[in-house]
Amino acid sequence: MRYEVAVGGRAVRVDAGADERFLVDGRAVDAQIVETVRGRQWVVRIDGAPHEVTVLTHDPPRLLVDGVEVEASAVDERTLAASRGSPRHAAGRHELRAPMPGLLKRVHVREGDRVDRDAAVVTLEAMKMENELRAPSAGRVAKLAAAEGAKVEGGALLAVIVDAE
Amino acid sequence: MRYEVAVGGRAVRVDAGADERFLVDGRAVDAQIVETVRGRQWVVRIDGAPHEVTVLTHDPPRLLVDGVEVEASAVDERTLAASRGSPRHAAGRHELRAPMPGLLKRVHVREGDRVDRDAAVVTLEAMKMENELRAPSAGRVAKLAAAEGAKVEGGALLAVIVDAE
Amino acid sequence: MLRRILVANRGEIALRVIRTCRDLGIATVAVYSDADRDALHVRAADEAYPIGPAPARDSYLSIPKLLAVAATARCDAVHPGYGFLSESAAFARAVADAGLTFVGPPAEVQAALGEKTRARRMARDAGVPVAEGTLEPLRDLDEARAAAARVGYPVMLKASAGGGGKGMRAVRSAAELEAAWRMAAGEASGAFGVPDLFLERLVEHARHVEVQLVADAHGGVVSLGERDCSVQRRHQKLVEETPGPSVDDALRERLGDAAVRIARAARYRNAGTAEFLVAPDGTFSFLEVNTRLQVEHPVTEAVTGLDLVALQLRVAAGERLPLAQADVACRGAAIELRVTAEDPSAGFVPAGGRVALLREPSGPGIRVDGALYEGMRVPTEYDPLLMKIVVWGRDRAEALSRARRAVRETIVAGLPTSLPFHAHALVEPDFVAGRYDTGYVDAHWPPPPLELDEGARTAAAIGAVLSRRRPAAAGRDGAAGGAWALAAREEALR
Amino acid sequence: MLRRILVANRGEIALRVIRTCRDLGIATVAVYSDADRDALHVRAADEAYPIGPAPARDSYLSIPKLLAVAATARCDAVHPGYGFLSESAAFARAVADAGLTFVGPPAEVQAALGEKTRARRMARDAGVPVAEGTLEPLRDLDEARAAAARVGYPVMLKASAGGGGKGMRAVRSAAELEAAWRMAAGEASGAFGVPDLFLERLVEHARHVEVQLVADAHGGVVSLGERDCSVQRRHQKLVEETPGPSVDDALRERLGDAAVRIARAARYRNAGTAEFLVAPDGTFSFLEVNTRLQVEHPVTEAVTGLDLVALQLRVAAGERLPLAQADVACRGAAIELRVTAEDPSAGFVPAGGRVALLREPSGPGIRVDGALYEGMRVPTEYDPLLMKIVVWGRDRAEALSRARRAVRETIVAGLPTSLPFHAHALVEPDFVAGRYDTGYVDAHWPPPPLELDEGARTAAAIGAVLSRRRPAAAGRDGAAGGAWALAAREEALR
Repeated sequence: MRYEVAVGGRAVRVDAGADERFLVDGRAVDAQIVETVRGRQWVVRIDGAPHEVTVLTHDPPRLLVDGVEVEASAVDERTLAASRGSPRHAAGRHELRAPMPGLLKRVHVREGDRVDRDAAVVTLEAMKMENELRAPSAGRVAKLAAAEGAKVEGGALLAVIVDAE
Repeated sequence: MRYEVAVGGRAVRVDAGADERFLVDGRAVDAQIVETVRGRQWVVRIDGAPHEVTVLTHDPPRLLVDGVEVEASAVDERTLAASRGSPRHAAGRHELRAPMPGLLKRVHVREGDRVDRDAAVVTLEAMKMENELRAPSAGRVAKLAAAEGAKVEGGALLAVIVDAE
Repeated sequence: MLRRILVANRGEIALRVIRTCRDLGIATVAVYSDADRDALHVRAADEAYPIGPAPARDSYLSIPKLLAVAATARCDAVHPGYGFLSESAAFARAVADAGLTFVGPPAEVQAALGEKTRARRMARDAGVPVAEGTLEPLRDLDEARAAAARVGYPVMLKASAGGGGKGMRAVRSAAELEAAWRMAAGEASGAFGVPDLFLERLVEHARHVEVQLVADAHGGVVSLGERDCSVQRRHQKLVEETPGPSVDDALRERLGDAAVRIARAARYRNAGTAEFLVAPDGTFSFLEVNTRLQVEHPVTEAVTGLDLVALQLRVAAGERLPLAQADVACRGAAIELRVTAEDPSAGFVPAGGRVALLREPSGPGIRVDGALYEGMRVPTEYDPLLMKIVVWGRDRAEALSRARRAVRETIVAGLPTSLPFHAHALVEPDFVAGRYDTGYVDAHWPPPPLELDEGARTAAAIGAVLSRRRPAAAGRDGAAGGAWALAAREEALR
Repeated sequence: MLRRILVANRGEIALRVIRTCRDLGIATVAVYSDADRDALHVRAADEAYPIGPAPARDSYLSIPKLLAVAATARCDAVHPGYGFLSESAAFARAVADAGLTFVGPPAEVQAALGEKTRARRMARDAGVPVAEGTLEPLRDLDEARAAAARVGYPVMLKASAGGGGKGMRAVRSAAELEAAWRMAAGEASGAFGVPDLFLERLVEHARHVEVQLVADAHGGVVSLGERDCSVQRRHQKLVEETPGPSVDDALRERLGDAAVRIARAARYRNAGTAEFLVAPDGTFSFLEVNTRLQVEHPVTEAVTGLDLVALQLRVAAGERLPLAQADVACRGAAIELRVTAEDPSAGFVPAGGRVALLREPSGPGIRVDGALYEGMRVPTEYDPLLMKIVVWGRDRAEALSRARRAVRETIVAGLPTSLPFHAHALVEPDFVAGRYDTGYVDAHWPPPPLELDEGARTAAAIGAVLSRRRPAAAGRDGAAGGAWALAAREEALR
């Protein structure tokens, strides 16, 4: 199976064969793999160097590699093909979601507003702190699903920002 | 379900009802139970006092209760009824098994010998040490499944000692 | 000595207090909200009682519930930990009125020092420099405008009843004042029940340096060295160390002397901390006294060899301090890393989650104060502190090396943590050189993207692929694979 | 300084050495047998190479394989840890012949001190008292009979090439001599490849006290205080502490002086330990020098603040000792508990198993040196040491309290451990009073059966019932139940 992988922002193509045979960007890699925690942690030994790889979180896709945290996502070709054109992953569409449950203390924008990247969109009170959630990208607030005073769950969609044309 | 329980050598009768209701030796106990590791650890709160109970090993049946190690076995009535008369658990029959894999350096007895409790039966070399395995009970060596120089697996039956009549 | 203590807190500090009580043979009674019923502090205590639903105001902040447990469990004392009711004069008074010993300063001391402008006046009267600003709470926004104009921007707006970095805003110009006033007052109201604010001159490039104090009821006061706590985000500390890299012996003596003078003026009792801002020119000004044990007390324990909780319990029981100022001997250097449930790549926004995998660091020079376990759900209702990694070394360089090693060894999977920040700071040249102030995090975070070396990047790419596979297929990877699954299957054999 | 080190060992000591190398910026190369491919020391190292099947003679004891890895990985030094090849003069020589630095004493020192009767002669010549006995290996059983008769029973039979308590037997009468001779010679042959034995008078009620030494290549030698290691089963240590409870300042000075004299006589280099027996009347006799790092070195680190592995690496690299005898300052007391995979209720018989649940102790004064993780299979091919709990306190009483707390916090489920022994010793009056000698374990173990209090007994009874239920039913026990199962199910959500 072929995977499109992004590691720390760099694209890598991985072909995973049987018996721990991997092609990385077309080059055969002698990787010996020991799974140390099921589905969560592996020791990947490459040319004598052991690398402990731990899945920190699936979403966002973060790995711990030798004690270093890195964003690393892998999508297999079939999934990639199926998801192309899906509106959720459409280019130019950015979702702002609540990173944790909390109380919306303040909503700083209205639907239709233009916002700069990093502009405050809402203030979420959680863990006894007020946290300003900021626009992931410059654009237009296409949808606003947040109301002041509302309690929101972790992961709840708060706003959709689309690239201004 | 009723259980015959032995805790540190003391017999306790436990009737386990639904909803964490327990009768211990016929007395109702208000036990609040939180399972903290599946099938392995619970916090049992009795009258405000939390007791952390961890299954250390199933065989021998050992629990860790508030940091104290104790032998504690439970047999439900049905199993108890079914097992009565089984030769393996017959009163007066004692098995000596290898606690770990190793090499039998020496066998100190012969079949038919009478042995005192704690008499050396075999010497097992394991983990770089010679370990004398001793008779669990005084009696007669009814069966000897050990030969000098043999490698044995952990748990292997080495000898059966029956109470001398 | 005290006999049976209600630990009116949760998390790592509850476990920390229980540990010392156990060392001293004092029985402990824990309390827990619905979110904490399987917490480690509950299991470590001799008794534990539920005190209500997860929100703190319904549980850990409920004075009647806590006192009811203390009565039921026949406690003779209450340790408040930090946060929650630890600096509440009302709680200290209610505890005393119930005939119990409060392990902290008495209510009148808390009241005097808890009102920050009163504390400022007290320090000034004791001859300790205080930052220019208001010595009474501000009546309204207009008064704030006038005061800020007089002191000169930038200023800090602060909650009069504040602490822990809440209800605090830096204001760089008159235009920002109104918004900052509103947010700070709102936070102060929510956190302390009092919206009162005051302001003081914001000292640019200042370091936050604090002095640990312990005082007994017989006039004994000792200062136990300083801690530099300048590495903060949102006015909350991320890293603390002792000795302070910018503090020389002369400054140390002046800070210690100032702290003791304030303690004497306030008729202080028990453990407390005098906080100061130290300007780049070495002048310092008093900030406030934290009338409780600090989160970062272990760094002081690491260099002095003292157990601060044990000292708290002894002086609360009426004993004299077992040491005089001349007996205080510090050895080496210590650094604390606060590992929090926050995502440093997203502005340190807090987030809960379930601890899917946990590996705490260990070995020479490492102490971990935490209360985590694998499978634990980290509640989002409370402070996001997960664990404190406390590192000691013969000197700062050794402590730094060990801290880097400790961070590399630590794994907390299942939720975001501050560990990437710590990993970065510990190799960042300014931090390593000890050149930092309260602006450190803003100036040095986020760092440029990390470049993994080729082997690690390849391993990461393969790991990313492995993490997408169904767990069912994982057993194929070898005999040691699927350790947990195997362990479950093999249990019956043992 | 050294650049890249082959760590020719496994388990906790390999991880311990790797930690200090990381602190010092030295790259590490691990080796592992088939039984250790997912071990933590493998993951902690920068590189790791397989060296064969599980039996040590085919892997960790194979000098050619180790040297091949050192060459492949371009190492410039080898750290042998303890056990395995750490006291092998042949290995030290092979390492040196390969152009690498051996982190330990040179081959000729190892050869001289490794032959125990030669070490005894050397000590005698240096004016250090040695126990009455033979100063040459015994030729045969007849010579042993004659020597024992001359010295007088009881005697100790010991392997001339011995160490680590192997090939050692106490002989109380002439009737026991032949059997003991056979077993000791057999063990010596198996463990060291040499069946040679010698004998010395068995000092009744003696304490085993040892002195830590470090020597550089420039004539510098320091002694770093003593450790009492009398608590042993089968001549292997279970508990070690410093200062020794029976050692006063005068004795400490005499022991330190004797140790340094032996080191100088042997032209010692690197870290080593001079072992002595101290009789009840305070007289002492030299036993042997362990020409390596000891398992129990962390107690010395705890009170001196030094990193002994770092000192080893520095002096191996040719540096001078960074401290003189006058610079050695000890603070407080430290105790090490060796948690082993042995069943103390069955005569300390070793047993492997899978670590089903692990909780290591933490908090003030606690250091853990281990290499365990949940799901790990503990191999039965090697030493049964699982983890070392090292406890420091300002005095022995505080260290004991903290040690009790640490044992109570520790959980190693899935295999038998020595923890019940430690739990007992730490409250047993003779140990608590410091009244113990090498007969301690025989005299105080097993203890009378424990009486749980009623609540704990009830909880245990209920726990025994819960442990019989099928895991499938366990989820019923509440929302927090089945943490692992829930965690697995929820993984996809995060």
